[in-house]
Amino acid sequence: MESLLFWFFAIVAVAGSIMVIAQRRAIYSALSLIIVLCSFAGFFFLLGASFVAAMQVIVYAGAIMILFVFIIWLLGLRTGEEPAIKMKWFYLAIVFCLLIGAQLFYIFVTNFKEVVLERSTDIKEISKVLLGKYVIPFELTSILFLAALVGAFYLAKGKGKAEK
Amino acid sequence: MELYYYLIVSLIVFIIGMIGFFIRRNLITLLMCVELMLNAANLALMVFGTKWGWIEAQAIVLLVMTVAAAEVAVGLALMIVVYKHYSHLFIDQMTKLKG
Amino acid sequence: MLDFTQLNASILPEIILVLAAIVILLIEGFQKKLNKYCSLIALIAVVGLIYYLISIWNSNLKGFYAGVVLDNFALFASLIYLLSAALIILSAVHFLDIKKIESGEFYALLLIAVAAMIFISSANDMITIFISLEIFSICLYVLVGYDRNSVRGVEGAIKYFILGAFSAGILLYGIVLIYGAVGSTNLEALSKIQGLEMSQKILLYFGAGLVLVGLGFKISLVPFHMWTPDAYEGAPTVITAFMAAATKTAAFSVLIRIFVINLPSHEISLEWILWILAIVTMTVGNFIALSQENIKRMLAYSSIAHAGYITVGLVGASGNREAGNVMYYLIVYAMMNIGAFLVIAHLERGKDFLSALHYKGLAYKNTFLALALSWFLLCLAGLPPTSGFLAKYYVFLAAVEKGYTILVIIAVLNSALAAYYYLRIIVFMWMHGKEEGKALVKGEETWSLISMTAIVIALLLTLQLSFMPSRFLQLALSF
Amino acid sequence: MWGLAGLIIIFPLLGLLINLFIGNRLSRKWIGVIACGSVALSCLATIVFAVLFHFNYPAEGSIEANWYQWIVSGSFVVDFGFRIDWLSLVMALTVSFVGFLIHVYSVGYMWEDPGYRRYFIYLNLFMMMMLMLVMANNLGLLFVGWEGVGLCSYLLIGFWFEKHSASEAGKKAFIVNRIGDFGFLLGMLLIYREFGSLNFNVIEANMGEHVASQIILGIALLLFCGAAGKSAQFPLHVWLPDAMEGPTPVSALIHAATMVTAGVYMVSRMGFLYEQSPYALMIVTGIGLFTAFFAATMAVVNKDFKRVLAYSTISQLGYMFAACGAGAYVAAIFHLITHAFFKALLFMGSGSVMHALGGELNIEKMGGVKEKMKWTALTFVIASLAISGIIPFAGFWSKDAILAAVWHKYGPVIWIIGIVTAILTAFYIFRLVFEVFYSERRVEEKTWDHAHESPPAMIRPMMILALFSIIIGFVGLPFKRFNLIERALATVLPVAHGTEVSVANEIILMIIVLAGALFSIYLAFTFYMKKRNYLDTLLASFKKIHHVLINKYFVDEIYHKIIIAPLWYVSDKFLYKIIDVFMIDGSVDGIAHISRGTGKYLRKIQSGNTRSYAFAIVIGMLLIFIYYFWKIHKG
Repeated sequence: MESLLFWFFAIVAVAGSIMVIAQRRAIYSALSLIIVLCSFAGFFFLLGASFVAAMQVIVYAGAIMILFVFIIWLLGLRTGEEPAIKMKWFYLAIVFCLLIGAQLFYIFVTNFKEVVLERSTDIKEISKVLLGKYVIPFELTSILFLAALVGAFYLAKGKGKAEK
Repeated sequence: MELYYYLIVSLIVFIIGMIGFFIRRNLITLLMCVELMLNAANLALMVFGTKWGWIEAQAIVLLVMTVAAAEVAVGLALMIVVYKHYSHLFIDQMTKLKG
Repeated sequence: MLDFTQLNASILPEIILVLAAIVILLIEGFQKKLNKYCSLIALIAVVGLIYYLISIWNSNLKGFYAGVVLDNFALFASLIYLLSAALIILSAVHFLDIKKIESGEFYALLLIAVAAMIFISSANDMITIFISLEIFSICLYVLVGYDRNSVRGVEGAIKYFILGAFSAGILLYGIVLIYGAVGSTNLEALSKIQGLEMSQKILLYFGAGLVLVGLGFKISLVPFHMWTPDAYEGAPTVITAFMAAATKTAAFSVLIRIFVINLPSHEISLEWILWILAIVTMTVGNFIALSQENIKRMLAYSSIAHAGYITVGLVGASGNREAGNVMYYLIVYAMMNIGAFLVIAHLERGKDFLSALHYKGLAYKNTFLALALSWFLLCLAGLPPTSGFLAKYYVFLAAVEKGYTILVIIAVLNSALAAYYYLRIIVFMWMHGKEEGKALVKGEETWSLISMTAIVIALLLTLQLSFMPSRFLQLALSF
Repeated sequence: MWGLAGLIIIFPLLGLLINLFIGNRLSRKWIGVIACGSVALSCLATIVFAVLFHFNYPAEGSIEANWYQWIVSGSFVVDFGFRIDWLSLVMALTVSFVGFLIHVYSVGYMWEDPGYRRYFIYLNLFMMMMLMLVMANNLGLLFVGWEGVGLCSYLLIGFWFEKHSASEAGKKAFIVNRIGDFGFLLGMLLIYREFGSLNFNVIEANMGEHVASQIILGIALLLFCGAAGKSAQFPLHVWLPDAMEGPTPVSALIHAATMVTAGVYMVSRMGFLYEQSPYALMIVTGIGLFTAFFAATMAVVNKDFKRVLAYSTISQLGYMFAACGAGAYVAAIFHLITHAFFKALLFMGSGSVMHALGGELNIEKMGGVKEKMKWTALTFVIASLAISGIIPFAGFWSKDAILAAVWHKYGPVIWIIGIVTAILTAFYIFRLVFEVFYSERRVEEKTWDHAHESPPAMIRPMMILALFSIIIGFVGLPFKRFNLIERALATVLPVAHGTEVSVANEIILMIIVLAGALFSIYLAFTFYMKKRNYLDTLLASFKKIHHVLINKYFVDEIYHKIIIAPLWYVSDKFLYKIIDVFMIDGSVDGIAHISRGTGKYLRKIQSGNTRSYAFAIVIGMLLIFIYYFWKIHKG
C-alpha cells in the first residue's frame, strides 16, 4: 500500500513539476504547482511526518499559492500568454542542468542505501526543538517576516507614476 | 520501499525547477520554479532526517517553509512594481541594464 | 523548552537593531512629524553598538545551545557592517532628500539587514546562516528597488531577486546535503566529527560545492557574478555602497566560517576550486571594468575583481584557519569602496551624472571632493602607501607562503592592469580644464554638511588604515 | 635627533600642502617661492644631516631613525623609518640639489603656463616621494616612494593633456612601469618569505642563512625587472622617449636626473643580494650594456632634440647597470651623480632652445643658435664635454670607473661594447652641439627674430649646474687616496676586492677612452660643420663605390663605409624600426589594445538577459561538480 501510494505521489509530483514549467499560462502553472505541493504533503505523510504534511498543505497550498493566484489574477492574466519561447543556446543550459542531475543521481544511488525509519510525530517534540535547539532560527523567522512585511508593504503602497 | 527513491524524486523536482529557469520567461513562473527547488530540498531534508534526527528535520522544514513564504511575499510585491513600469512580466525583455 | 540559562548578551546587538527598526517603523506609521528623526535613531543605535562591540572584545560570548558565537571574528565582521551602516545612514539623509525618496522604511530595512548580517557572522548553525542570509537578501531586494520610480532600480531589483532566489534554492540544497552527510547543521559539531565514511564524504563534497555556489553568488565570484553590475547600477548609490561593502563581508565571513574555520578537517579540498575562481573572478572583473563608461558599473566590476583578490586570501588561509588578513582586506575594502561611492552619491543629482566623463575637471570645481575620490580610487588601485596596497600585500603574502606563487603572479598582474581604470577617473578629475569643471556647477549646488561628514569620516578611516593600521591589524589578527 | 631626518621629506610636503590649499589665493611669484623654498629647505636639511653624520659617524656605518611602526602584525613589521648612511645622504643631496635648481628653472619656464600651480604641486609631490625612496630603511617604504614617483611621472608626462600624444605617452609610461612594478612586488613578497623582513639591515643580516641560490636569483631578477621598468632598460625602455611629451624641466628632473635612476639606486642598495648570485650579475651587466649600446645607436639617428637626449639617458643608465653587474656599485652611484648634473643641464639647455625657438624640436630646423644664446650654448657645450668623457669634466671620471670595472670583471670583449658606446655617445652629443648651436642657420626667419636668451631664472641654474658638471668629478678621482666618494660609499656598498687596478693600466684605459671620444667629436665636427651635406652624399653614394673612391676623404670614407654607414642602417632600419617600434612598442600597445578589446568582448556576455545570468551560474555549478566527480573517481 505504502509503495503504491509512493509511486502515485511520485508520478503526480514529477508530472506536475513538468506541467509547471511546460505551461505557457501562469495560471496553469500555478494550478500544477498546487498539485505538486499536495503530493509533497503526501510524501511527508508517507514518511510519517503528518504535522509537516498538514503544514505543507496549509502554508504552501493554502497561503502561498493564494498569493500566487492573486498576483496572477492581478497582473498575469492581463499580460496574457507568454510569447513563444526563443531558446537560443538555452538548450545547452538544460543539458547542463541534466548533467548536474545525473551526477547527483549517481551519488545518491551509489552512496545512500540506509533504511532507518524511526517515526514519531509528536508535535510537542517539534515545538521543543523549535524553542530549544533552533530557537535562534525560529526567532529569526519573525525578523524575516518583519522585513518581508515592511518590504512588501513599501513596494506595493506607492502610487507609482511609472516612467517609461 | 527504499528510502532513496524519495531522494530521487526530490532530485528530479529540483532539476526540473532549475530547468524551468531556462524555458520560462514569466517572472511568476520563475518564482514557482524556485518554490519547486525549495520543496525538493525540504523533501531531501526529511529523508536525511530519518537517518539523523527525525524531529530536527521536521523543525527545519517548517523554518524553510516560512522562508519560502517571505520570499514569495516580497517577490510578488516587487513584481507589482515591475509591472507598473513594464506592463509585462517577461524577464527577457528587461534589458535596460547591461554591458 | 526554552532554557533561560542559555540566554545571554550574545544577541544583544541584534535585539537593539531590530528594536530601533521597529521604533522607526512606528514613527513612520503614526508620527509622520517626527520623520526626520528616523535617521538619528538609526545612527544612535549603530554608533552605540560600535562602542558596545568594542567594549566586549575578547569576551567570546556563546549562547543558545552553541547556535550563536560572538567571538572576535564575529565582532570584527560586525564592526565592518556597523561602520558601513553608520556611513551610509549619514550619507543617505542627503541622498534621499535630493532624490525625493521617502525615508522611513529605508532606515528600518537597513537596520534589519545589519542585524541579520551580525547574526550571520555570529551564527554557528547553517540553518541560522540560511535564514539570516534570506533576511538581509530580502531587505536588499527591497532597498535596491527602493526608488520605485526609477525603472533601472526596479529592473536591478527584480534581477537580483529572481537570481537570488535561485541561488538560495541551491544553497539550501547544499545545506541539506551536508546535513545528510554528517547529520548536523551545527558547524562546530561538524568540525568535530571524525572518521567519515566514503559515502558521507561524497555527499559532503557535493553539499560543499552547492554551498559554495550559493555563497559565491552573494560575493559575486565569476561566474556567479552576473547580477552584480546590474543591481549595483540600478540601486540607489548609497545602497550600492552598502551592498559592495557589507553584503560582501557577510558572505565572506560565512565562507570563512564554513570553509576555513570548520570544514578543513574534512579535506574537502576546496583550494583548487577557489584557486580557479579567484583567477577567473579578478581577470573578468578587471577586463570588463576597463571598458566601462558608467562609474557605478565600473566600481561594480572593480568590486568583482576585489572579490577575486579576497579569494586569493582565502586560498592562502585555507588549511591553517587563519583568516585575519582576509578580514583586514575586507575592512579596508569596505571603507575605501564606501568612500568612493559616497563621493559619487554626494555629487549625484540627476540620473545622468554617472558617466566617467562627468568627472572631468572636478578638481577645479571642488578640490576637496576630487582629492577624496582620488584617494579612495588610489586605495582601490592598491598603490602604496594606501591601505589597499597593504591589504593586498597581506593576502598575497599568505598565498605566497602557502606556495601558490602562480596565483599570486596572476593576481599581481591583475592589480597592475586594474590601476589603469582607476587612474583614468583621477586623470579626468585633475587633468581636464576649467571649462568642464564649470559645467559641473550647472543648476543648483547641492551641499550637505552631513554627507560631507560621512565622506570625511571615511577618509579618516582609510587614512588610519593606511598609515596607522596596527590597531586594526591586531584586531583582525586576534582570532 | 636623527628622527628629524624626516624633515627632508616633510618640507616638500609642506610646500605641496600650502600650494594645494591656499595656492589659488597666492600670486605666481609666491607659489614659485614656496615650491622652490621647500625644496631648498630639504636640501639644506640634507647638508646639515650630512655634516652631523660625518662628525658623529657610527661604528656600523648607518643610523636607523624609525618614526613609528607602520604595519605590525605578528612577525611582519614594516617601519616608517629612515636610514641615514652615506648612500642615502649622497642620493638625497643630489636629488634635492638638482631638484632645487630645476624648480628655480621651472619658475622661468612655466611662468606663462595656465597650469602653473598644479605643476608645482606635482613637482613637490615628486620631490617628497623621491626623497622618501632614497631615505627609506626598508623595501616597503621604498616601494611607497617608488610608486609615488611613478604616479607623479605619469601625471607630469600627461601635463599638457590637450595634446593627444601627451596623454598617450602618459598611458604608455604607466603600462610599462606597471610591468616593472609587478616584478618588484613579487620580489618583495619573496624576500619577506625568505628573510622574514623587509628592512635592509635585517635582510643583509639574514643573508648568510642558507637560501637556495635559485631563489636568490629569482628575487634578484624580479627586483631587476622593477628596476628595468623604472630605469628604462631594454625591453622596458619604450616609455622614456615618449615621456618627453611632458614639460622640459620635468624631463630634466624626473626623466633624466632623478626618478629614472631609482632603479640603479635600488639595485645598489640590494647589492649584497646581487653579490650572492653571479648569474644575476651577468644578466644585469648584459642588459645594461646592451641597452647602453642599443640606445646610443638610436640617439645617433634621431632628429628630435629631446628624444636624442632621452635615448642618451637610457644609454647612460645602461652604463650604470653595467657597473652594478660588474660589482662596481660605487662607480654606478658615482656615474649616477655626475649624470644627474650634466644630463639635467643638457635638458635645460634643450628647454632653453625650445623656449627661444617657439617649441621647435627638430634639430634639422635649428643651427647657429649660439649667436642669440651665448650662455645656453656655453653651458650646453660644457655638459656635452662632460657626458662625452673628456678630461677633466665630470663624466670622464665616472665613465672611466665603470669601464675599468667592466674590464676587470668581464674582460676586454665586453669592455669593447662599452668603449664603442662611449664613442657613439660623444658622436651623437656633439652632433647635437654642432647641429643646434654652431652650424649654419636653418631656422625660419620669423622664429629667428623672436629668438632670445632665456630669463635669468632659467640661465642661473644652468650656470650652477655647468660649474658642477666641471668639478663634481673630482670627488671620485681614480686613485684610492683621493677617491672621496668611494671612501664614503664603501661603508655601505659591497666593494669587489682583489681587482685593484694598477696605475699604468688605469692610465692606458683612460687614454683609450679619451682618444675614442676625441676622435668621434672630430668626426661629428667633420660631418656637421665642415661638410654638412657629407652624410647625404655618403648615403647616396653607397651604391656608387667608384665615386667614393675618387673622393679625397678616402680614409674617412672607408671608415664610414665599414662602420658608420652600416651602423646607420642597422640602427635606423633594424633596431629602431623593427625592434623598437614594431616589436616592443607594438607589444606594449598590443597589451593595452588586447585588454580593452577583451573587455569589450566580455561585456557582450553581460547581455542584460537574466536567463543568461542563471546560465552562468549553472555552468559554474557544473564545473565544480565535475571537479568533485573527477576527484572522487581518482580516489
